[in-house]
Amino acid sequence: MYSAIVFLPLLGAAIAGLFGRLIGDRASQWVTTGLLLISAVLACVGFARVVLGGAPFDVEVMRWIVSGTFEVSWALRFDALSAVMCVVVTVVSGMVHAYSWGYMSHDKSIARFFSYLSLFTFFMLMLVTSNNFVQMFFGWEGVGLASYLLIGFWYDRPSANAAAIKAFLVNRVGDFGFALGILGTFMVFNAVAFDTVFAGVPGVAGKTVHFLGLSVEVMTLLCLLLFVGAMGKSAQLGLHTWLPDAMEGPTPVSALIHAATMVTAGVFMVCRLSPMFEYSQTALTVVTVVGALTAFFAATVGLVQNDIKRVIAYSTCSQLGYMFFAAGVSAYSAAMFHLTTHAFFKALLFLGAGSVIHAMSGEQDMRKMGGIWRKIPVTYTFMWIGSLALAGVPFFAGYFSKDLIIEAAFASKTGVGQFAFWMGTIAAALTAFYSWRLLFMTFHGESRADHDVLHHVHESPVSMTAPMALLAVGAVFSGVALAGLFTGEASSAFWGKAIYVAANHTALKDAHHVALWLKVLPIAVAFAGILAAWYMYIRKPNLPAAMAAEFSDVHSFLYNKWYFDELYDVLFVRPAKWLGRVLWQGGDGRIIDGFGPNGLAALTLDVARRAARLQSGYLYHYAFAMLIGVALFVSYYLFVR
Amino acid sequence: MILQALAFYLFAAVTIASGVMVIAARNPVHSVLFLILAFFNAAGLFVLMGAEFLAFILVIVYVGAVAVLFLFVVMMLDINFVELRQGFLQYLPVGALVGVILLVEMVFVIGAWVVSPEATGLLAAKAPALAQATNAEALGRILYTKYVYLFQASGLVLLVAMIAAIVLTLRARPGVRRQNIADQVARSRDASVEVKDVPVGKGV
Amino acid sequence: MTSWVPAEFTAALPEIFVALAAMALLLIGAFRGDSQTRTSGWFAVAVLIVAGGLVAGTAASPGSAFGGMFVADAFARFTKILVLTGTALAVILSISYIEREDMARFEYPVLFLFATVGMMMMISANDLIALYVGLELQSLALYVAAAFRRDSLRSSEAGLKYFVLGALASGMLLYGASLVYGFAGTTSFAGIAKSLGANPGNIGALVGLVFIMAGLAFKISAVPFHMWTPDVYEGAPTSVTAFFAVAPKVAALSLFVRVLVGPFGSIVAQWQQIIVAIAILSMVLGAFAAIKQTNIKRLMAYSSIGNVGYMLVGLAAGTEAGVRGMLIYLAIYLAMTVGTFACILAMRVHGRAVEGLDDLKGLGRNRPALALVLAVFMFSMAGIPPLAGFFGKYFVFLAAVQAGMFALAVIGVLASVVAAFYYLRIVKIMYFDEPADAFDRLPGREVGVVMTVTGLFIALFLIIPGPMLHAAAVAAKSLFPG
Amino acid sequence: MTITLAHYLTVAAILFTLGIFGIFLNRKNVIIILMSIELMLLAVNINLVAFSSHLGDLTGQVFSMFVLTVAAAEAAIGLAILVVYFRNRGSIAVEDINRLKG
Amino acid sequence: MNSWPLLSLTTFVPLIGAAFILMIRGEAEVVARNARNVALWTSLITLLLALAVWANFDPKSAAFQLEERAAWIPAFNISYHMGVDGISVFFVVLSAFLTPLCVLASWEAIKERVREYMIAFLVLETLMIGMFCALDIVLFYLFFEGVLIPMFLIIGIWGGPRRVYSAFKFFLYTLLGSVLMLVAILAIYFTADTTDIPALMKLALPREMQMWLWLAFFASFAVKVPMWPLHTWLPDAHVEAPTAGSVILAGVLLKMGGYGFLRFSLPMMPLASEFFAPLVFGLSIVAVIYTSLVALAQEDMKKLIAYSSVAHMGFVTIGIFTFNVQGIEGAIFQMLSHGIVSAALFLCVGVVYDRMHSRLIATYGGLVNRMPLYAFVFMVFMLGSVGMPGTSGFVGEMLVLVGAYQVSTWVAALAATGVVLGAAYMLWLYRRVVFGELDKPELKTILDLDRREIVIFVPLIVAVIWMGVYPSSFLDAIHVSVQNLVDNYQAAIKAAGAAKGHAALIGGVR
Repeated sequence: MYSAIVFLPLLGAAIAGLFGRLIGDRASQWVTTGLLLISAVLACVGFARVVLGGAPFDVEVMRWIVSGTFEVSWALRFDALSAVMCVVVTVVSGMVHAYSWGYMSHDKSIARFFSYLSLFTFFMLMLVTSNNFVQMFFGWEGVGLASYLLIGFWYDRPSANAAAIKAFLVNRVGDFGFALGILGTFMVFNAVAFDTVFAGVPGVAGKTVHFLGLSVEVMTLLCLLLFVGAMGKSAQLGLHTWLPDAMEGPTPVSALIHAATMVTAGVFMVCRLSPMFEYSQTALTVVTVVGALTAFFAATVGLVQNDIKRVIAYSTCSQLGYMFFAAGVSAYSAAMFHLTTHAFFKALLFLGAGSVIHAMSGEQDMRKMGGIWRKIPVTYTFMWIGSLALAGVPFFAGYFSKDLIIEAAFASKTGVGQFAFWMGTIAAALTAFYSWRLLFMTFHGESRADHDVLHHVHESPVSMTAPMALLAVGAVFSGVALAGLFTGEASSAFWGKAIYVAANHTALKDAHHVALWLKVLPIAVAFAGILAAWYMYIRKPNLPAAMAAEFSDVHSFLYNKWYFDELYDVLFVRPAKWLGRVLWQGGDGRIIDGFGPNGLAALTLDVARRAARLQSGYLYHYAFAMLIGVALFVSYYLFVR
Repeated sequence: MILQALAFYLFAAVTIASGVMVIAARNPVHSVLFLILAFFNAAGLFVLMGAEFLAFILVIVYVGAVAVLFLFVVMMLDINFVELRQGFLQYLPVGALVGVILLVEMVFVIGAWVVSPEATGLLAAKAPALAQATNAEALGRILYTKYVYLFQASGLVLLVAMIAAIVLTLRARPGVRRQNIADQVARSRDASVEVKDVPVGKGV
Repeated sequence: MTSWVPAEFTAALPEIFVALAAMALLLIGAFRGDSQTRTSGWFAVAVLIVAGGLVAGTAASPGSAFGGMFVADAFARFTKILVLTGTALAVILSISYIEREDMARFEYPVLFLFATVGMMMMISANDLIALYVGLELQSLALYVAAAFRRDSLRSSEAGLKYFVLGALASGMLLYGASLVYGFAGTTSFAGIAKSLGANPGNIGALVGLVFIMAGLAFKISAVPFHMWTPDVYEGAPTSVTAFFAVAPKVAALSLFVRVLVGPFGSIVAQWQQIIVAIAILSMVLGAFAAIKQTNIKRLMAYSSIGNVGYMLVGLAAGTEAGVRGMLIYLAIYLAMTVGTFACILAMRVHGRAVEGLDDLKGLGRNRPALALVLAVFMFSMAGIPPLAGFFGKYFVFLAAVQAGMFALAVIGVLASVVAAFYYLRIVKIMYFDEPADAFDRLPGREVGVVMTVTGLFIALFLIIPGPMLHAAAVAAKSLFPG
Repeated sequence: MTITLAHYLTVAAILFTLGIFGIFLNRKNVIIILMSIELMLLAVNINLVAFSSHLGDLTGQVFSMFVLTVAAAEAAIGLAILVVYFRNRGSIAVEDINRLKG
Repeated sequence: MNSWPLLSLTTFVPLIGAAFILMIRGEAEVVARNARNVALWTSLITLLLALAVWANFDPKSAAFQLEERAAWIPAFNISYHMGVDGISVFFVVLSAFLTPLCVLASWEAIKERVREYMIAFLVLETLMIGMFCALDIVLFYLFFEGVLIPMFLIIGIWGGPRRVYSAFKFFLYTLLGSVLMLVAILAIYFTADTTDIPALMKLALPREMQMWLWLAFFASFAVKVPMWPLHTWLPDAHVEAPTAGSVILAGVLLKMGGYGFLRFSLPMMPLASEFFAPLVFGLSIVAVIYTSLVALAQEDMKKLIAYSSVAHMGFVTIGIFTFNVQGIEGAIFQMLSHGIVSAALFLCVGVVYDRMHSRLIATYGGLVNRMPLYAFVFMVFMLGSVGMPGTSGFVGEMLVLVGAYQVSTWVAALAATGVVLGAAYMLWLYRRVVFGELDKPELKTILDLDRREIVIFVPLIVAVIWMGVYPSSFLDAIHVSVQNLVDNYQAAIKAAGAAKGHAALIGGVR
């Protein structure tokens, strides 16, 4: 059964991908969606088993790489962490599959699309069910591939291709760290299976190793390297640049991959590796700081974006920051909790945005929307639900998870914890602001769309709204339903050994007992954000433009995403291309070939010419040469010897 | 002894001087004549060393045949002598330097000459005392016995030289009438004489 | 003891036979005229084959004759068979060539035979005088052969150059011989060896040896005594060049070996350095100077200079293994060279012989079989395995390495890379370039046969290399008693 | 003052050198080259005879006789080739003998 | 033991086929057709034989197997000795696997002198397989260098416009390297008095001699691999060679260098290998980064792939000189994987080259619109090339990095940057060729893969995935031999260390 959860999507992907043209689009849709739903049901069953106290276990499929002590198997592990992830992944994926029936109905390569989606799901499931580092890496890169394929799904759009490559490459940079982390882990523990490694961690904690000439603490090194991988996949500050661009892909893809599932893989990884991270305070500190900074950074950028999907993308980025700093203060279960709730409401938001875009005939710029809420009320409602959940308005899903994270950060009582707390709080306000900015700009006020578009605006078909409804249910109730299980009293029994928290890391426990103002503060700032948005976009619609003009430096700084792309372009992309050209034409062409083969050839020809010229044709030269020869040899004997 | 020394210096000096002139003379005919002079004096040196037979051979064979052959060819090849011989000195310095170095080295070697002490034991054909046989006689004794192999071989060398001279230079020129004695002898009356009956009054 | 046939004659029977046959042929020619050249050519071939049989037949009686001036040992046998083979193949190649080129005269095969007698005398020489006479007999015949096409300026210029330089070289050799005689008091090799063994430091003998080596190096065209080679190869009639490239090389080289290893064997350390020097010079010059050539005969001249360099590497080692390697190389070189010249002789366009490399253009398409054979020879010359040429190089370098001469071996292999360039160039011209005028049909079947036989030998040498290697080993061993 | 072996050898060496000089210093006439060769051989003969007389051994003189024989043959062939060359080229200037080169 | 001389059969069956083709007579058209068929069937039979070799191979033994030995040149102790171990067996299979594909790939692309072409390929196959089977160092050299001849002709006759330059460069460059090796072989022979490889492996050569020998062998293998900065022949040769030539060049010939290191440098010269390992690492890392950057700048598809080969082979050399099981197994696996992936990539280029006669990236764009199948195939190999887990490329790279990390973190870290750069240039290539809009008029009618091409690619795809998902079927067979190699190596190092310590002790006493 457990294998089926993972491999049914692969089967679907293979059928749709290889025989899509044979069996047609409709059949492909049926096959992939059907298999995925089966897999989702099975995942829920599996989850239920874990909830009921089923012991975690591994399913060994077959050997993979065996080389000396380096042994890796294809194996599936089912414990609380992977069960949660399986449910999230399969359910959201199932919804997205279903949603795509409607959304992609006009596309010309539907089979391919569904194949990719299923393929992605397979890789994601491989990732979350892995019992060792290398298979995790397999899934890790696999989802990257699927993401690449899906971002570049519309291959005739140059921007989509560029975004796809960017996503792949930035992820590769992250994976570079991940891979080194795996290598280091193997080096230290002589194993790559989680169990063996985790068992060995206490034994090596505090020891130092040499890395690139430095002497560093072993667990810090490994955790940081692995965290680089997480940063890449989860679009954390520095390696985040691909995520907004990834919105070039079809919207269901954004919902599935770039909001609900793949980007959370980094968080999952940190949680999965909690037995390692717990032994390195430095690593945890770094995770906290990076998470907090990302939460803040992405929120600020989200404030000024005009593309509806990009706003949500930055929001995702920001929320991932929350999850990370939660993990950084050892509140792993809170991170997982937020991951789960976020999956529902963020997928909902994306699908909603997709529905809007669908309605607006493909328009994504919010400046060309407005005043359409009456025409698409269902979508409008779902967007509200999603936004409320995102902003952490009480009793929506986000409220439970996000507030807990902020409180846990405060309760950690460390410097970085405090920093994360404040960053999180500010980001919460900003989140509320841009969420409602989005709602207001999209649905309220005067319509800025042209007549034709406006005329065509229509509510999406049931195939799209039904999945959204399901997700909306999740966005509303998942928080309240799962809070107890994930972070409440039942949590330690639920997570079991899947998450390890050192005894002295009590942030999460303490978070339940913080002062009242702390519990109120996030809600308060959220409402403040909503109010500000209302003031600026409904009450005084001219104010944003005026402010943008007034603080043009700040605005363009934010609008241009803190100039990260430009910076990277100058730092890496252009030098690489320049260097490539210089090394090719200068290094290979002029120096190596010039002094090497071509130079030697020229020299040889020159010598050959001279040698041939020696042969002058004159007898006396010939005789003279003989004479010189004899004279030299005689001299050699007389004088040299 | 003094006489012998004087004779040696005379012969040696003339030999060398004529050697110089062989290569330095403007006119090739003069060169040949100097060559002959050199041979004569070298023959003198041979006599001084007790190799009378070789001295005679040198004069008879060399002067009588080879040198004359040279002279013959020089005269036969009708060359404008004056125009030649230019540019003789062009490469002299470098060439002379190397040549002189070699010469100095050879003289140096000669100065340090040591005959291997074993040499006497290895002599292949000890020269008999003059009382027993003359130089010519002694040479004759070994030439046709001990050295018959080489004697025959040098015969082949001469044969090759003969073939060479013929094959290279003898040519049947077309258009040149040659005497064929056999043909002449074999000529019969019938082939040469035709008797024509000339009718009277008609003429030939 | 009181046999009817003196021991002299059994030992020297092949030489005597060839000499008598040559004179007989001369007489026949003188009576029958030039019309029977083809017959006398084949007659000469038959003579050579019989002589080869005689050489092989005297296998059982190693020994000396004529008062020790003549020696017939395994070494002599091996090289004589090579010489006879080379000459026979050269004569076969000549037969239709001389007819076509209008130089079919009965003296042609006679000269070859006399040259062969000279070579055999050289190989068997065991005395300085015998050495000299044999050498001259060979050389004089060859001078004439070079100039044989007397109405051609190039041919006569080649003859003249060869003659003048050859005479200079033999003068040097003689001067050296006289010095050595003076030192040792004898001209016999055994005597010289004895005297040198007792008294090795004599500078006179050394200088004499230098002059002798100069004279012999000229004959094998080793740098810096090689200058005649390209000009003579180019100028001489092609069939004669083919002969030059093989048989005299074998003879002179074996003489060289015998002189150095025999009488001067005790001062190996002294002459080794000179051999190393001329080996390096030959390999390098042969490799470089050939690159710019456009005439294939001239190119082959440089190639032979280079090849002699490789053979001298074996000699430079101064060991039995070195001589063995050299002999193997010699045999393989002979096959490659004869084969290549057979190909060159096949180069005729519109009834005219051509020699330019450019004339080979597109041969791969026009005449695939011919191109294939020539390519095999070229790759073999370049020393690319699995062709025979590789084994030649392998064994000489083996000896050099064994003797600890790593630098020599390294220089040698590097030179072989440079040399590979021009061999490849020929392949390139044949196969990569667009076709030029097609060649005429093969001039006579015998050329094709020679090509095929040598080509197969080169290509398939690796399958059964044993007998040849064994024979070479035996030959080399006979030079190093004890 | 006694005339020793060295004296004769020195004469021979000088003659030999002269012969070599004649070959490579001469630019104009091939016949001079042939004569130079004769000079070289003469030097060799002096050497041989000197040694022969010094050692009291006839081998040197025999050798010398063969040298003379061969030298005669050589001269004949040399002159024959020269004549052939002259017929083709119309000149025997050494400088003109350079059709073949490179 | 098997009574059949299986290895000799595998080696020489292609030669028989070549001889057979040589004898075909008749109309040009008929000759060409028959030559193709004979070549195909011969190479398929060879493949079967190679598979039989694999089947008869006992993965549990480190010894040489399927040995054959016959006297060849007894005077020099040189024998005809063939055999395979875990290190070589898959190279035999790889060679036999790629040749039929090459024949198929040339089915229509080669129109002129088909007969000669097929002969060249079959001869090449004999030489390649023979080289991997040879257990006598002279025999090895014979095959090793003999390969130059057919390859030279293949590039020179059927190559592109600059074929002459490239063919010469290829030939002379590699010849230069291997002649130095020849000298080393001779030196070994005289030290050991044998040329038998198994015997030589037991030899403990003096340290200084090892150094020199190592350098000489290195000269040959480094050119073949090729290692920076001796790599410049490769792009030229690849670009100008016909498709199948590039396939063999990248697929098998480059492996000869790596194989050589494993067969000779490590077991026979352990001390020198240890001493020079930093040099190899340095050059390899430069190769990985440098050539990856250069690949980024390429405008010619084949050149780009050629440069990528250099980078990938950099991984191989790193792996070999880690001297641990993972590194070496990774290197071998990487070679096998690269043999398939790069060969397939060249075939991919060949597909479009056959249609458009251009290798310039700029000629193409948007091919996916007309050639979805091609796009898929290309994608698979592109992913294999960038080391996507689940393809063969990943396993090798991962193992090499695992091995390298144990030796030096610097090496591992720098080499791993190559993975990032590798992705960059391959994706960039793929995007420019396959993705995008199909706006070039001359591409509007381009056809997707035909049946023959599909037949070529299917086995390659299967191999790439198989090797990526279940590499154990290869690694298990490789393992024992590699373990043995590593053990012997460590023992040699230890022994030398002990000797040195001993000497130092004596020195101290004195």
